[in-house]
Parts: sequence; structure tokens; C-alpha cells
Amino acid sequence: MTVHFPYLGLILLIPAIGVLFNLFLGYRWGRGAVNFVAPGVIFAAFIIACWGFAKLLAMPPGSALAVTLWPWIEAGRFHVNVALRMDALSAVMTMIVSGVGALIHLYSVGYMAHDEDYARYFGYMNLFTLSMLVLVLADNLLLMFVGWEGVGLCSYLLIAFWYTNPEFAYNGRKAFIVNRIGDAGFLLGIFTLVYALGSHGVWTLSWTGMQAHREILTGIWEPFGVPVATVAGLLLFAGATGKSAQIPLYVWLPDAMVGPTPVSALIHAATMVTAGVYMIVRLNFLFILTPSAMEVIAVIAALTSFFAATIAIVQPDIKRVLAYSTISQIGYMFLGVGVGAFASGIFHVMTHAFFKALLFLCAGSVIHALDGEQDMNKMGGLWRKLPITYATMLIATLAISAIPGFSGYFSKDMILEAAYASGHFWLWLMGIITAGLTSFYMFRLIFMTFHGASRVDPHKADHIHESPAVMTIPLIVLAFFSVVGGWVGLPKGFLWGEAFVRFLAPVTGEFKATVAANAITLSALALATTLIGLVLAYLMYLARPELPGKIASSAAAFYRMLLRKYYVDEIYRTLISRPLFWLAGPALARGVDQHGIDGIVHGTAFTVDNSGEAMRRVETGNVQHYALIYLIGVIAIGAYYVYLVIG
Amino acid sequence: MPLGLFIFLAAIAVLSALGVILQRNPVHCLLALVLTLLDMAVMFIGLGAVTVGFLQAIVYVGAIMVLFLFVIWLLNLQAEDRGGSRQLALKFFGVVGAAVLIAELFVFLVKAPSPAGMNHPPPLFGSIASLAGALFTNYLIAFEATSLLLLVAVIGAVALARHPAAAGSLSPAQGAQPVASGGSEARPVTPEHKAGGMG
Amino acid sequence: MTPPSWFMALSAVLFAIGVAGVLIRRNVIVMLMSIELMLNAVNLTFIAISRALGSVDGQVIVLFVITVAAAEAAAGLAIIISAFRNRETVYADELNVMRW
Amino acid sequence: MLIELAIAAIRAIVMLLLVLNLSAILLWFERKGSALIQDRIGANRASVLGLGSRLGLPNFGLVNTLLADPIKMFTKEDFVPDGADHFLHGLAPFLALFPVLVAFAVVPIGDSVTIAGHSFDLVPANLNDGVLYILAAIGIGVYGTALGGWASNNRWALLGGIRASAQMISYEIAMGLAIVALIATYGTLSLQTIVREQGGVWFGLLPRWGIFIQPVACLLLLTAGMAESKRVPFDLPESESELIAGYYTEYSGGKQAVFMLTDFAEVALVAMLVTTFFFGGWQVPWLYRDGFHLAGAFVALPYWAVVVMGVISFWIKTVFFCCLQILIRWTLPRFRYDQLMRFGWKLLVPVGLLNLVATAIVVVLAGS
Repeated sequence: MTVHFPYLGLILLIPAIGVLFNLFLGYRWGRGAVNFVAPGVIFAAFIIACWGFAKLLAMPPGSALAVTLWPWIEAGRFHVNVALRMDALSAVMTMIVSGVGALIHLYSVGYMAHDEDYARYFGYMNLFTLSMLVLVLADNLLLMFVGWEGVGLCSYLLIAFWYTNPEFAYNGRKAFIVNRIGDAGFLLGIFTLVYALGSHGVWTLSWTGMQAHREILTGIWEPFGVPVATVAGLLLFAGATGKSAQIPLYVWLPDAMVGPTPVSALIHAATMVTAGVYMIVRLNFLFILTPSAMEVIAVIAALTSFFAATIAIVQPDIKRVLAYSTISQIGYMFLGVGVGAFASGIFHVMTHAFFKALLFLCAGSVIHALDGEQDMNKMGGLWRKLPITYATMLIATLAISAIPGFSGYFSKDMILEAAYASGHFWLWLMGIITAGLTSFYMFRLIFMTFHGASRVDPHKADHIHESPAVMTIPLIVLAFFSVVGGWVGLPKGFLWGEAFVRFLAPVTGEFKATVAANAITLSALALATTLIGLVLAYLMYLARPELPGKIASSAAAFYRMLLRKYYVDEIYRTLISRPLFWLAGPALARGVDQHGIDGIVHGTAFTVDNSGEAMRRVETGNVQHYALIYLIGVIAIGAYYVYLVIG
Repeated sequence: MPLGLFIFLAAIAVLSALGVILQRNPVHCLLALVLTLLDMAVMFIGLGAVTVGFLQAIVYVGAIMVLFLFVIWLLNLQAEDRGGSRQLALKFFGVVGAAVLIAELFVFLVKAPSPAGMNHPPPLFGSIASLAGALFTNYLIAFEATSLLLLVAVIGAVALARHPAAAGSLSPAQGAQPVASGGSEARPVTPEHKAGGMG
Repeated sequence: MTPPSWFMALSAVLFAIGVAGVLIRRNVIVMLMSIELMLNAVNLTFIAISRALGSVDGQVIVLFVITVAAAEAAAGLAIIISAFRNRETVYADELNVMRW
Repeated sequence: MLIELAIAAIRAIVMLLLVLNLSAILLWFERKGSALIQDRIGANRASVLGLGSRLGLPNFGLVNTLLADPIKMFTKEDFVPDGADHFLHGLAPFLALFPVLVAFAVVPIGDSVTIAGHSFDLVPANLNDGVLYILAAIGIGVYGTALGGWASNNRWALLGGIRASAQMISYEIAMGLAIVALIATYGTLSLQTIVREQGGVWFGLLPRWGIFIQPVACLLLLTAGMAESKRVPFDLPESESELIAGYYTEYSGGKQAVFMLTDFAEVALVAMLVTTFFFGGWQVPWLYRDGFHLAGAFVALPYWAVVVMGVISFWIKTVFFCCLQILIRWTLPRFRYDQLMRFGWKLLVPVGLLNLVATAIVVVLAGS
């Protein structure tokens, strides 16, 4: 059942007004107005999203709210509308994006209180949220692509927010370019779908339209000899690896840490990186047709998850640890998606949104308190001075480490169980190990930051203070949801059990287990590895602080490899960037452009110059001469037709 | 239209058209053109285009041609002198070109398919109602665009023809009646307003 | 009844006279008049065909032509006045500043 | 066939004669009327064998205007100034008179009658596009005065000619707007139909005349029409204190008489148009095809009597409006040229446009 619900447009319109206000009037109306408007519009969008969600709950399962705003592209029989659609999946995503986004905006009011460029910042933040809302509410693939590109643009704008620092600007560009590579895949995926569907006379890209004709996609595509769905699925997944930071395109995300910390929170929790997961879940009817592509997704996800976690355990920078943890957690999500448990992926998106936003905001609070210090080696023992930050960050850490009762536990458990039950034993094993690594690096972060002896620069030590209320309130709210957010997806049999999965089932379909699994055993194994990680972290960073250094020196090569992130940046630079630079510089710019093309241009100019010198005698200035020439032309054309008529 | 009437009107049309291009005095040329246009208007009416025929008389003869008359007077043009550069080559080629053009057009007329006879027009054919019906449905955008064109032409004509010093320096006589200069400056474009109102 | 091709023949003759007028007259105003003559010759064809086909479209186009002719005359004459103020002439062969 | 041609010819000739005679009488009325207004005696010289004075009657000057003056004028030398364009100088007066005279061809002077089995309207030519025809005729009328002024090779005459054409073109717009509003009201371009539409009554009493639904248009038409006929207070083209006699400064004799005749024919035309458009034309209040109806009372009349009364009514109204114009002419002072242009462009045209828009809105609302 689809219900016309025009207020969906407001979810986009109100933030759009916020964008325009902040960018064009923000400086004129002053900081107070911006501080009110920027979080306000997102919060308003959240309220409307909640309204829509409430309507959805009241309707039978499988219902959706929809509105067609205006026709967008009309090219022959191919037509695309600017249309919005809110079903169970997009309702959940909209609420996450707008809700968590609103809290991050609120937090930003305090975090950016001393920045000169507040209006530009909030304008971009609003635009970022707006783009993500377009992405999740879109009714068709093309409109989703608009949002997809919008978040890419905004990530660039915000990562390079302090653009006067050349390194920051460079990192912004890096994020943008890496995203472009993925987007190319996404576009090719769209083209594939349009081509495949169009050649069967189906000229639509809307979810419902494509789903209704999905049997077309199982057809073999001649040039490749594989089903259309596989080609399209892999291309779209290539887009997802860029946006959601998976191997091989994850390299931009750690470098994106140079933006303001709330931006990182927004990118990691609410808006950008979950777009890939959402897209694949949204297109689950397509991916379900192509087991091979699903297999690729699952393997890449598990590998990403594992390797990102290994990198995270040695990073000294507090935000980089969190960045790699994000990559690792998104790997989990894709793992769930890749093995066919789409709902579990979205479930993890939700819980992750809560605790990862919280982690970043807490890290921001710490950095704020330490005047921009990000190196954990220069922290320690802060828990007395930052009690709220400490408490909330501890909750988030417990959540991400999947301690039972906290939200992360339910979602991660569901994914791992699905991985095992679908027969991917090795992937499950990697997931389990990653879970141990996760708890290790997260508690390493906690212990290095808040416990032990203070290593803070003495100059800064005396004015460390807790953040203002406008920053701590979002922390507390998020901490609350980091605990209870997972309770909507209790394991089967407990209380309302699996309510979340059942809510999403009409969109995502049911997960079908192929291997019998004992949920309790699996859960216990995961918990065991988690606790091992916790204990190891305690041993190495609290009980015996000298151990890490020894290990690092005894396995120096390995340690350095982890510290340098498996040399991936260096490899990319050597294999891709350098040849491209050579091609652009010496080869094309000097060789082809200066000698070849410029020669042609100069030659053309020379020819034109000289022939013009000869031809200008025709310009007598007497209009009648021109008219005569014109008449001769008319007569010549007429003569041709006379020839046609007579001959 | 009866054949005799056609031949009569056609003869007048050709003679007066020749008068337009052969007379030396521009006012005489203009009168010949007025005669041609009126002759055409009669022909239009004879062909059933009653409204268009009358509008031709109102707009073309009653307004546009008067504008020409004004300009000829304003510039105080006399008969073209026979001296100066005669440009005989240009004239020769012009006449030859026109002759060739006419020959080509006649070839088309003879060879190309054309409607054999006059249809019996529907009732009210050419009436203002049928014209308005077409004008405000199928040709609405063109109609609106034309009104815009007229506006642009009015503004452009005023801007072009306005004397550069008109705004600043009024002669004493005009100084006593400031509006007079504005009125007389606006006068050359007068017929356009009319054409806009009528057309 | 006169067949439509007769009207078209007359139209062709008038058009050619207009063409000749543009080319042989030095006076720019008379050239403009010749252009009006050409426009009218075409109008005649439109009207004749409109009658022959029993369709009102040709007449509508003639209306547009008349309107455009009005605009053209206004702008053209304004330009002539402006040129006359600067160059003291309306003869095409003397208004030849825009040349090599 | 022949009899139809004959009827058409008779209709045209009768109308022409009526108009020319009316013009001549108007000329007389103007002379004596102005004398009356200015407390003069006026034309009183010529008489036929002194008949009037012998009978003891005052000399009305009728003979002067209708007989003596024309004879004098047409026997005078036809003077053409040096350097004038002979051909156009001679053509101009007739170029002025002709369009005005042909305009009368569509003015209905009575209801339809049947003679010898032929039924026709009492109008020289009952055109469906009569209104357009009148506008076209008036539009062409510009050339006579304009060329008369130019062809005289006299600066005053040229100025008069320019003023005349500028004035006529300007006021033609106001006139056209007034008429367009009227056309929108009645939905027809045929004058006879417009007159028929004005038959009958509203509320059982008020005649359905155009003046009651288009009062603004009526004023506009009357004002613009007077400006078209170039008479005081709009007589700038011939204002004797500035331009001697304007565009006919260099005219004398018969050609000048033609110009003057044009003036009075224009007065008559304006009066007829106002009558036709706004005062019911040949309609007599409360008179129907079968007789008078008023508030339940009924007086039966034969049809021929109804027609005759209609014709008489038309002429009474026409003469009334002719006289009204002449009275205005002798009452008001002359405008200044800038006032004239401002009055036309900045008052009449906007008012006409507003009236047209209002009419259109009402018509659309009433139609739907």
C-alpha cells in the first residue's frame, strides 16, 4: 500500500532553506541566528521523519509513503520524476540521518563557537545532511545519485574546511578524487541498468519499477556472458567501496580526519559512509539475483574489516583509530549484507550511527579540551577532568566492543550469526578475530586517553575543562541510544525479539540460513574474543605500559607496516599517481600539448590571419554589396532546386 | 476572386511596385508603396482573409507607412541626385539577379506541385473569431513573443532615435513647456504603439 | 475563379521587384520600403495558400509578419535617423565606415 | 442580378447624398451658430431675389452657405505655389475626402426593408467586418492632410501636416480601444448587428443602449473622434494663430472647399458612430417591430411606420451629436500641442486600456 504523503517534501525543503539561509544570510544575521537555524532545520526534518515513521507503523507491513514532486527528465519514453518514497528502510535511515545529524549540529554549535567561518560551516553541514536525506528518500536510482554526488561534494567541502592549510586541502581533494573513481562505477552501473531494462522496453529506474521487472536482470548480457545483475551489481558495489570506504578505495577516510571533528562524526555516523550499505540494501532485489557479486561483497567486506582493525591497533592519533574502526565496522555491515542478511546490515548501520557519532564527539570533546591535541601519547588520566566525556565514551566503547546489553552487541552478533549460518565459515572466523581486535584497540584508546599517568603537555594541563552543556547534552543523548538503541533487535525469542528485522522484512526480504547454527555458542565465542581483546589491552596499556614498546621493537617491520597502513598509500602513489602525473606532465602537457596541439592552434591562427588579410577586401562597407552577395547565394540555392525539379 | 478583377489588381500592384523602386522622390516612392499595400489588402479580402486585409490597411498603411513619411520629412530628403557614385555595376547585377530569381521562381511554380484550385472555405473563414481562435491556442507562445518583440522595438527605437542632447539642453522655447520636448521626441515611434494595439 | 498559382506568380514578381529595389536604390529608406514590398509579396502567397487549403494558419502567419514588419520599421528607421545625425546622409554607399 | 446592382447603387448614392447635404447644412449651422454664440449676425448677404426680406423673414444665410459660397469657391483660381508638387497638391484634398466618404458605407440608417421581393438592410453595405472597415478608412485618411501639407512647399503647411498626422494616429488608438471594448461587449463587428443588439429595454424602462454599459467608451469615442476631425479644441494642425491655416494654407478655391467638406463629413461620421455604437442607432426607445411597448401599454404600428420612425430617429440623434460637436467647438479654447499629446497618450489610452480590461473581465465572467 502506497500512501500519498506530500510532507515528505518538507524533509528536504526545510534543510534546503537552512542551506540558503546559512550561506547567503548567515554572516549578515550573525552567529546567534545561525546557531539557531542550522540545528533547528535538521531537527525539524527529524520531527517530520518521525511523523512519517509513526504513520508507517500504523499501516500494514510493506506500506510506503510517497510523493512525486515534479517530472525531472522526459526523454522519449524514458522519464524520471523527482519523487520521494519512504518505506520501512528509508524511514529508519531518514530518522538516523536527521536525528543523529541534528545532535551533531547541536554539538557543533559549541565546537565551532570560536571559528570565524561559522556560517559557511553550518551551510555545508546542512547541505551535507540534505544530500544524504535526498539519497535515502529518493524514489529512483537517478535521484539517489544526486544525493550520492551531493554527499561527495560536501565531504570535500568540509574535509578541506580549513583550506588555508595545504595539507588539509590536499586531503579534501584526495577524498573527492577517490570518491570520483567509485562514482564512475556507480554511473556505469546505472547505465547498465538503463540499457538492460530499456532494451526490454522498461524505461524506469524507480525502486518499484525495477523490482517489478527484475526478471529482466537475470538475463545473460552478451558481451560479458554473465547476468546483467552481476555486471550492474559489481559496478554499483564499486561505487559503494568508494563512498563507504572499502578495499580498495578506503584510503580517503583516514585522511578525512583533518576536517573539524563534528564533520568526522557526521561522515562516519550519519551521512556519508553508510550510503553504500543503504544503496545495496535498497537494491537487494538486484543483488539477490547474483550470488557471485554477493560473494565478492562479503569477501571484500571481511578483508576490509580485518585489515582496518589491524591498522587501528597501532595508530597513535585518536581520530585515526576511530577512522579505521569505522572502516572496520562498515566492513561488518557489508559482511552482513554480502551474506544476504540485509536487515542486519541496516541494524548495524543504526547502532553504529549512535556509538560512532558518540565516539567522535567524545574525541572532539577531548581534543577541544586539549586545544587541538590528537596524539594519544600526549594524553592520559583525563577521566577526572572530563567526567562526562569519559563516561559517555566508555559507554560507546562498550557498545562498539559488543559487550552484551549494549547496542553494538545485538547488531554485531546478528551479522556474525548470519555469516556463519550462511556457510561462510572463514569469513565468520575473520569477523570473530576482528571483534577481538576491535575491543583491543578501543580499550587501548580508552586506557591511553583517560587512564594511567598524565602525559599532557604541562602548559595545557592546567586549563583542561569539561565541554559546555551544548556539547555534552548530545553526548548524553547519544550515550543513551548507544545503550538502548540495540534493544529493538533482541535475539529471537527474547521479549519482542527481532522487531527491527520484522519491520524491515517487507523491504529487505528474509534471511535464509543454510547451515544450522547454535546462536548461544556463536555468541559466546564472539564474547570470548572480545574479552580477550579487553584483557590484552588492559595488560599492555595499564598494567605493563612498557610492553607495547618492546613488542614494537621486537617485531619492528610488522609494526612499521601496520603503522604505515600496509603501505597502501605508497603503493597507490607509485602504481597510480606517479604514472598519471608523468602522463599529465612530461608526456601530455609538454609533449602533446605544447608541441602538437599548440602547433595546430598556432598554425590555425596563422592561416586564419593570412586568409583574413586576403579576404577582408570583400568588406566594402556598402550594405548593397552584401545584399548582392546574399542574392547570389539565394540564386545558387534556387538553381540547385531548379536542377532537382527539372533534372 | 474573378479572373478579371485579379488581372486588374495585379496590374496595379506590379505598376505601383515598379513605382516604388523607380521614382526618384522618396515621398512618391512611399505613395506608390501605399498603393501597392492597399491593392494587396483588397486582394486579401478577395481571398477571404477579410480581417487580415483590413488589418493590413490599418496597421501597414495607417501606421507603418506614416512612420516612413515622418522620417522622410524629419530628414528632409529630396529626390536622389543623379550625380555621385552611380554604381552602375551594382544596378546592373541587381536587375539581372532579380530577373534570374523571378525565372527560378516561375520554374518552381510550373514544375512543383501546388494546390489546383481554391477550396471552399469553411463558414467564418478569415473572420476575426477564427483568427483569434488560432492565435490564442496554437500560436499563443508566438503571439506573446511578438508582443515582447514590439515592446523591445519601441524601447529600442526610442533609445536609438532620441537626440543625444535632448535630455540635457532644452531650448528656451521648449524650456517654457518641458513636456513638449518629450512629446515631440516620442512622436516618431507613435505608429508602433498603434500597431501593438491593433495587431 | 483565379487559381492559386496566379497569385503566387504575382507574388514572385513583386518579390523580385523588391529585391531589385534593395539593390538599385541608394536611399536606405527606399531600401527599407523595398523590403516591406518583399514581405508583402510573401504575405500574398500565404494568404493565397491559406485560401487554397481552407486553413486559417496562413493568415495568422501574415499577422505575425505584419507585426514583425512594424517592429522592423521602427528599429530600422530609428537607426537611419541615428545614422543621419552622425553622417548627414542616408545613402547606402556613403554609410560605409564599417569596412577594411 | 441587375435589380440587385441597382438597389446597391441606390443605397450607396442615397447615403452619399445624405452625407454631403448634411455636411453642407452643418457648415451653415456652424456659421450661424457661431454668430449666435459670439453675438454676431453672421452670413446674411446673399439672397434669392430678396425673397426672404420681402416676406418679412430674417436672412438666415442659407443661400450664402449652400449656393453662393460654393459657386464662389469653385470659380476661383486654383492656385498652386511655386516649387510645390503639382500632382500631390491636387490629389491631397481628395485623398482626405475619399476615405471619410467611403466610411459611411457601413453605417446603418434603418432596419431591413423588403422592396419588390428583395429584402435588404437600410445600410449601403452590410459588412460583417464593418468596424474594421471604418477603422481602416480612418487610418487611410491621414494621408490627405499629411500630403497636402507636404506638397504645398510651405513650412507652416508642412508643420500642419505633421501635426495632423501625428494627432490622428495618436487618437486613433484611443478610438480603437473604445471600439474594441464595445466589440467585446457585443461580440460582433457588424454595425447593423450592434444596433439590433441595442433594441429592447432593461428593467422594463431603460433602453438597451450602449451608453449605459459602456459610458467610458462613449466618452472616449466622442473625444477621440473630435480629435480625429481636427476641430477645436484639437485643431492644432490648422490653428490660425500659429500656422496661418495649417495644412491648407496654400489651398484655395475648390480644393479648399473639399478640405472643409472633409471636416464636416468627419463631424457627421463621428456623430453617426457615436449614435450607432452608443445611442441605439436607428432604434427608437420602446419601439419594437410591431409597435410601442412600455410598462404594459401597447400601441400597434405597421412595420413601414416603424422603419420610417427608425430612420428619423437615427437622423435626429446624428444631427444632435453634430450640433453638440459644433457647440463644443465654439465653447472650448484650443489645447497646446504638448497638452494634446499628453491628453491622448497619458489619459485617453490608459483609460481605454483599463476600460477594455474591465470589459473583458466582465464579459468572461458573464460568459462563464
